[in-house]
Amino acid sequence: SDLPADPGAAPSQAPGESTGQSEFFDQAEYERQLALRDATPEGPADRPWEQALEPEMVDTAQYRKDGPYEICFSNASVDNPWRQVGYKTMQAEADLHDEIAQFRVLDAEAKDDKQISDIASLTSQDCDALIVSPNTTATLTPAVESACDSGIPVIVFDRGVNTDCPVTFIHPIGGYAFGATAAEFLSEQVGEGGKVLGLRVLPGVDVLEHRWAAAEREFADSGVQVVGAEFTENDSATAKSIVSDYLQREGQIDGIWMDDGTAAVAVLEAFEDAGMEPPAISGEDQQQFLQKWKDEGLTALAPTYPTYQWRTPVIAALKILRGEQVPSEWILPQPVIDDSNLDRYLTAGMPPLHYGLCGCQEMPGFPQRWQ
Amino acid sequence: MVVTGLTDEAPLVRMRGIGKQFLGNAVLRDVDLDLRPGEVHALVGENGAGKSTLMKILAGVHRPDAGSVELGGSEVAFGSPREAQAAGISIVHQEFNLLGDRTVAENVYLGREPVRRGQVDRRRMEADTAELLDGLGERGISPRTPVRRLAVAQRQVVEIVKALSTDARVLAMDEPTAALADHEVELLYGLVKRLRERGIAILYVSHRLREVFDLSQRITVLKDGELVTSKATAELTPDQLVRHMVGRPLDALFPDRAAEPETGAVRLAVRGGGNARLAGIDLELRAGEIVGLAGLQGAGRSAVARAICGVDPFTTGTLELDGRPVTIGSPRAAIRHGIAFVTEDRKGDGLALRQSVRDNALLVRRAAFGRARGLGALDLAALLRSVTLVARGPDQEVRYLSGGNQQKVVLAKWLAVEPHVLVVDEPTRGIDVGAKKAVYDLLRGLARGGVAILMISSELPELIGMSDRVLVMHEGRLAGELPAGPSEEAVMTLATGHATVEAA
Amino acid sequence: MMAAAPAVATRPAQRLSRVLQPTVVVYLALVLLLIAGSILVGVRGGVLLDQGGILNILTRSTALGLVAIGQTMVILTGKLDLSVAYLIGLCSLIGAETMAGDPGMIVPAVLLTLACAAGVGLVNGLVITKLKVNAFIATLGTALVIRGYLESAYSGPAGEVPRAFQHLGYARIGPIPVSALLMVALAALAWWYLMRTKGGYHVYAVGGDEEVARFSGIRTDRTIIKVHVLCAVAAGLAGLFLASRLGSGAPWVGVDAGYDLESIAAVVLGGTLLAGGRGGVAGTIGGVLILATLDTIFDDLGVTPFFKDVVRGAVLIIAVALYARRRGVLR
Amino acid sequence: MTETLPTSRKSRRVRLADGTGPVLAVLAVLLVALAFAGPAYSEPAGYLALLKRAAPLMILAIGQYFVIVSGGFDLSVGSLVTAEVVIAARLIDGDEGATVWVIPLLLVTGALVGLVNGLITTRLLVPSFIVTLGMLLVLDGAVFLWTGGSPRGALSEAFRVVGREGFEVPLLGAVPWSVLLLAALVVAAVLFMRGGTGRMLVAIGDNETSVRLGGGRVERLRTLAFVLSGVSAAIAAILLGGFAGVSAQVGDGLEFRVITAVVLGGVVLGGGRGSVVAAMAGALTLEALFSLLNLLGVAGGLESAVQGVIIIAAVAYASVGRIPFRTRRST
Ligand SMILES: Nc1ncnc2c1ncn2[C@@H]1O[C@H](COP(=O)(O)OP(=O)(O)OP(=O)(O)O)[C@@H](O)[C@H]1O
Ligand SMILES: Nc1ncnc2c1ncn2[C@@H]1O[C@H](COP(=O)(O)OP(=O)(O)OP(=O)(O)O)[C@@H](O)[C@H]1O
Ligand SMILES: [Mg+2]
Ligand SMILES: [Mg+2]
Repeated sequence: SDLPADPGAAPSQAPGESTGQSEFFDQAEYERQLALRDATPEGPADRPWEQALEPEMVDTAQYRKDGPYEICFSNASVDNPWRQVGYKTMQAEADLHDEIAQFRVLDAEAKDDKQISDIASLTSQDCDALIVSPNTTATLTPAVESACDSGIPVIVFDRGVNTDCPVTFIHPIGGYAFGATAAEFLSEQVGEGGKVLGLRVLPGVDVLEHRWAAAEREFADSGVQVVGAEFTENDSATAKSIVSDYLQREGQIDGIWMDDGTAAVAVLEAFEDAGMEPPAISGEDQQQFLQKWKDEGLTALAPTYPTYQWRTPVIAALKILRGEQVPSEWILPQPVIDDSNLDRYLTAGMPPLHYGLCGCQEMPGFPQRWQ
Repeated sequence: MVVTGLTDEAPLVRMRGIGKQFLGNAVLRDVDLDLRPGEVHALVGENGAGKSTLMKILAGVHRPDAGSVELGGSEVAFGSPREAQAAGISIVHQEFNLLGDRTVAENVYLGREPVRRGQVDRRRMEADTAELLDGLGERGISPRTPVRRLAVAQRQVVEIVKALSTDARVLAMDEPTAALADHEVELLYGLVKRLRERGIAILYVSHRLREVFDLSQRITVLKDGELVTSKATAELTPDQLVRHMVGRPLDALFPDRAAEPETGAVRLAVRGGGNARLAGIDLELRAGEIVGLAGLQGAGRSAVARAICGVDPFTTGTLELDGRPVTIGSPRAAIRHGIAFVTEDRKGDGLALRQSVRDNALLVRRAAFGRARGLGALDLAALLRSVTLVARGPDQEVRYLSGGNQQKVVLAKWLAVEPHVLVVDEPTRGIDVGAKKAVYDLLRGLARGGVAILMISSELPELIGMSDRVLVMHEGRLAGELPAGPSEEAVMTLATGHATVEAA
Repeated sequence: MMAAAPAVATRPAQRLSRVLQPTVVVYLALVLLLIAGSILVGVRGGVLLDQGGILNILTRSTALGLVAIGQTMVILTGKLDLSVAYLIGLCSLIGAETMAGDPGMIVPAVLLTLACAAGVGLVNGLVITKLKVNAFIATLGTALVIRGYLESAYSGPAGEVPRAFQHLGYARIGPIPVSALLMVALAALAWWYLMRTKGGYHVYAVGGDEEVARFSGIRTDRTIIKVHVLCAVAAGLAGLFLASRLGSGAPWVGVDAGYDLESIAAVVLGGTLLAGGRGGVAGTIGGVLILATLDTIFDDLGVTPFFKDVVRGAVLIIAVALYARRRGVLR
Repeated sequence: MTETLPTSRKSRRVRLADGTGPVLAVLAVLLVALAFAGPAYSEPAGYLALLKRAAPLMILAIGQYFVIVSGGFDLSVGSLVTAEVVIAARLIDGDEGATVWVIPLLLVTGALVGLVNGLITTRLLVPSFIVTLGMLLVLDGAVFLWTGGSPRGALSEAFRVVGREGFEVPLLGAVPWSVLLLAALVVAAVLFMRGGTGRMLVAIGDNETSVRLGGGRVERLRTLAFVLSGVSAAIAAILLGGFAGVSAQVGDGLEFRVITAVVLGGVVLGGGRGSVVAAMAGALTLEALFSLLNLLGVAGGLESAVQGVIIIAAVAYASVGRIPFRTRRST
């Protein structure tokens, strides 16, 4: 049987996770993330994808190996611009290193079941290291465990898994920090009793759930009135319609909280089209939003979930194969874009759905490769 | 299940005061009908008189709104054809009820497959079907052939076999011979006699009066949904019957022939025409004449019609219209050259059933000519009157018309394009005497107006009565030509391939 | 007595058509694909049909195969079921939550899941037959209702499948996963049902022409309801299988994989007529294997998912065009 | 049942209303409910906004109607809309001058995709469900293969005018351009359906053979329906892209939504019955329903469940209730 060994007494819960019909809220993790926002990262300041927050280093001598290496990657999907930008960045990173002889990728097309077979299939080939970006936390845990059992170093990033068998788990601070940062900004802008509308992508993705859970809490604490929380499925037209409806219903909305910036521009247009002033808004580091922000001098903030984290797994894999220490949980800093640093992340000529925090500006082939 | 001892006094089926409405229209009013074992009971009437409806009520397809049905003395109310079948009532529908993709045996036993140890007993099913087919004298049909591959007549045989296979006590046949050629009708006669001897009660609907008199012991006439009369066949003459049906005496069924057909210009000429189904077809149609095309079922009559009209075009030979050679590779080309084609399968090929009478009547005009129609204005009302259509109005959906009236709509849509050459394949299939006469008059009128007509019919008397010349086909070739008014024997001799006569 | 010699004339034609059955064509295509794939992968220095490759193809085929078996029956009656994708997610959740990690609950959970699935199928069937709603709309409606429930009640994977049950998803004999064997066994059962039993005959009859079937005394409504229930149960099994693979129930597992349209594609690829009345389970399994093989080949070749979509779409159209051609020729 | 006679005024009206009744009733109820639920709907501006939002779906419904009534399906419109928006963004890339040639190019692209759908359906005899399903996959893959995974470029202001802006009319206030465009298309569609070609499309959906034997160019007409559907998708894409800007998700799920809308309007899947006005009314009804649910604050999950129940109920009412409905009309 390919059934992974029984995790038995192994800790079944990674931080920030809860099973069951999730009330996606974990007090301890929430507090940890809020605190991490103020921690000072270790590592080169100009290369945030190599930085780590409060790292606990682990020894990787056991994985030490001579190159050239074959590095394998099981990707959840490339079905949205964020993953597209990230994936391109990751490939560029892999190209930087001559010691990587082959970078083998299987794309699961957002199917949990396929990713399970993909991982099994990659494990059975001669990969020197396996990078996994899981499609769903809970359901991919067994597959990742069985990959760990095969003895190759496993690196997980973005969404986590419910096991600590991977050598390192790479992720930015997290959803709570993202949601809370945005919510704090909006609370400040709209004041007590101000009306905020939450626009979410879809239910059921833990990272996204965390964002809203933190925001809800923050809004409640500061007495902001949340007039609604709607799912837009990332569709600008849906988002715009929803906002128009809310403007009709509420008459006025002071702030827009978004857990994904894709539709931010359309949302702002809904205000324009209704002849209203743009509200305070929290978006993401997406090109078209940043551009509009700059052009129109919006009251805005962009907490990020940086795409540069796609570089880190490759770097980590090489470190591990060289036997260098890596953090067991590699927490990347999660910069916030505000008026002061907006210009730094805005590169003219990038596609509308490009992500400013790709960390790719200095890579060979920039900007054509990302255009 | 034997009934031989029963006498005339004990009807097996007793229908009383049957009434039925469709969409608020009464199509049957207070109709009584008795069926006795061992009796063939003919049900006749004009198109739309309600014959099929009455039959369907008996067979559990429709429920009556009023009245009662008794079977063997006790009242029954069938909710579905299945229940009726279980009670021993079986029906051969006017329209085909077969599955093209299933085999003959599977169709015959559809819904009643014999089961052995949880599995369908295919072998028994096929053996029994073969036996039933044998009993009908049909050796040409294998129980394992998919029905899709059978010709129309063979499908009709399968329909009858299907009805027989249920061991029915009562068999209702709705125009079973409409698609049969005469020699097949003979077979059916024999079959019906044998069934009668077995004590089966048969309800028989037909527009062919000869069959009615040949087969039945009793005749019931319906008109506009009401019972006109029900009499022993012996007490009626054909003339009386027609008067009952139509409500008036009908003078000569066939209109006078053209005075001098040979004088018309040659409208259409085929020389050496051939394709996969045909070879060496030479024929000429002159303006003003009606040429009959006779032959046994499967002889290729329809194939000739389809070839002339571009459906399955000739692949060899030449075709001339008004002396000019033309190529006709599609129905559209044919129509634009003034050739119209009334097909034999009106439900399948002829009508868009869910569209209105108007849309169907205008269909060919619109389809073939579009905007730039080189045609004069059309008086729809006059057109519909000319085919004596009975409908609630031009907006009625065609599917709610009776079979005969549907056929008239088909004719109407072809007349709407004012053709020079008219090819009619079984134009009177399933229509009543009155309507038949109307169609005959119509065709003759068109011929007088200069249209060249090629008429195919499996009803020999009709073909002989109408044609100015008769061409006879045998196995995909023309076997010969006969002048106006040939004897049935002459036609059959050629058709069965017993003689070849050089074309005149 | 079964004599009836006349069949002689038609025999060669029958034999020809039997040889050219879509089923045969499908498996021929599969073999060709495997050969071509092996060569392509070989050129890039890999092996397509090694242990891992076979395992991959079969594992990938299992869930889709299960759904497609059910979908075949529905399509044979001339209907289709668009609710399977959401139903799979629902069933994985019902199964996993009822088991809640307790091996003792496996049997009750499986029964409960299949009962719920059957219930959904029953609703589909009743809506189609009694309310006379077109199957497309009826099952789309059911899908929306299930989706609504999933959206409001779940925000992620839930429930836990005991280890014992996970063996269903992972156990294998050599390169052959046990679950794939079970899927094939189910296909065989479905094949027997369709080809040999009265109920199966009626499925084809209803698909051939519902009216004719009804006039012939077949309870068409029952047949339609039955295939919808069977299809839903097959989707339920797929849900359980996925739960055993994933270790828990996942609301969107069926939707993300697009099992609704993909199962229809597999069935049609397998030579079943979308209009009903012709085709069968054997072809469907071939269709599923072709799709899985294509995926595996593309993975081995490192092709982007976008390109995969293009090829899948083209293969689907070309395959069905070929069937249509062939049918035209034989007629 | 005895008069043979002609075109009375009354009967003409009956034909126009055929199948339109139920959906108009539902629509009326929804519009009234909207007026009670939201203050915005007490004046024309509210309804104009609704029309503006509904315009893309209604235009898609026109195109889909042509395909459905002639007996087909077009599942490719959703991905075609996405593709068109992505293509527009990449080609225009913020250059106002490019708008002039990009818009015609989009219309041509839509027509081409429709042409391919139509040609494969009619010449290769592949069921349109499969052709357009394949096309859906191909378009989904191809357009992102071309742009490298996500949209690139940007739309110009000029491009966005039709979808986003309006013009002042004395009594009504600002009338969106899209509403004007919609009105023009509605008139065009109605006239088209009254003409010979339109009636032929319906007749083809009813009985293809009768049209072919009647000299109609069935293949061309059916292809035309697909072309019109493709063009309608292009127009919808121009409106949607104009309304909300570039997005990789614009077209997601539109194919099912528009088919739902058309069926909701009483158009029968399989062809041969239904009016284009009713199809558009179906689309408007659907959008009004979404707006109402939103105004009432019905949560996401419940929204799709309600939608599911309503489409089943509406179609069930239309088919089970059709006969009594017709009776009342015809007496
Ligand atoms: N399902 C139905 N719905 C509505 N009207 C119907 C239906 N079936 C039959 N009718 C109408 O009932 C009347 C009687 O039809 P029926 O088919 O019984 O006539 P018929 O005597 O068999 O005619 P024919 O000789 O042409 O077959 C016709 O006016 C027909 O239009
Ligand atoms: N060998 C064949 N090849 C192709 N089609 C056939 C063949 N035999 C029969 N058909 C089809 O079956 C249908 C009915 O066949 P049938 O034998 O009645 O035609 P026919 O011989 O042309 O006409 P008729 O019986 O009027 O002389 C026709 O539409 C014909 O196309
Ligand atoms: Mg009749
Ligand atoms: Mg014939």
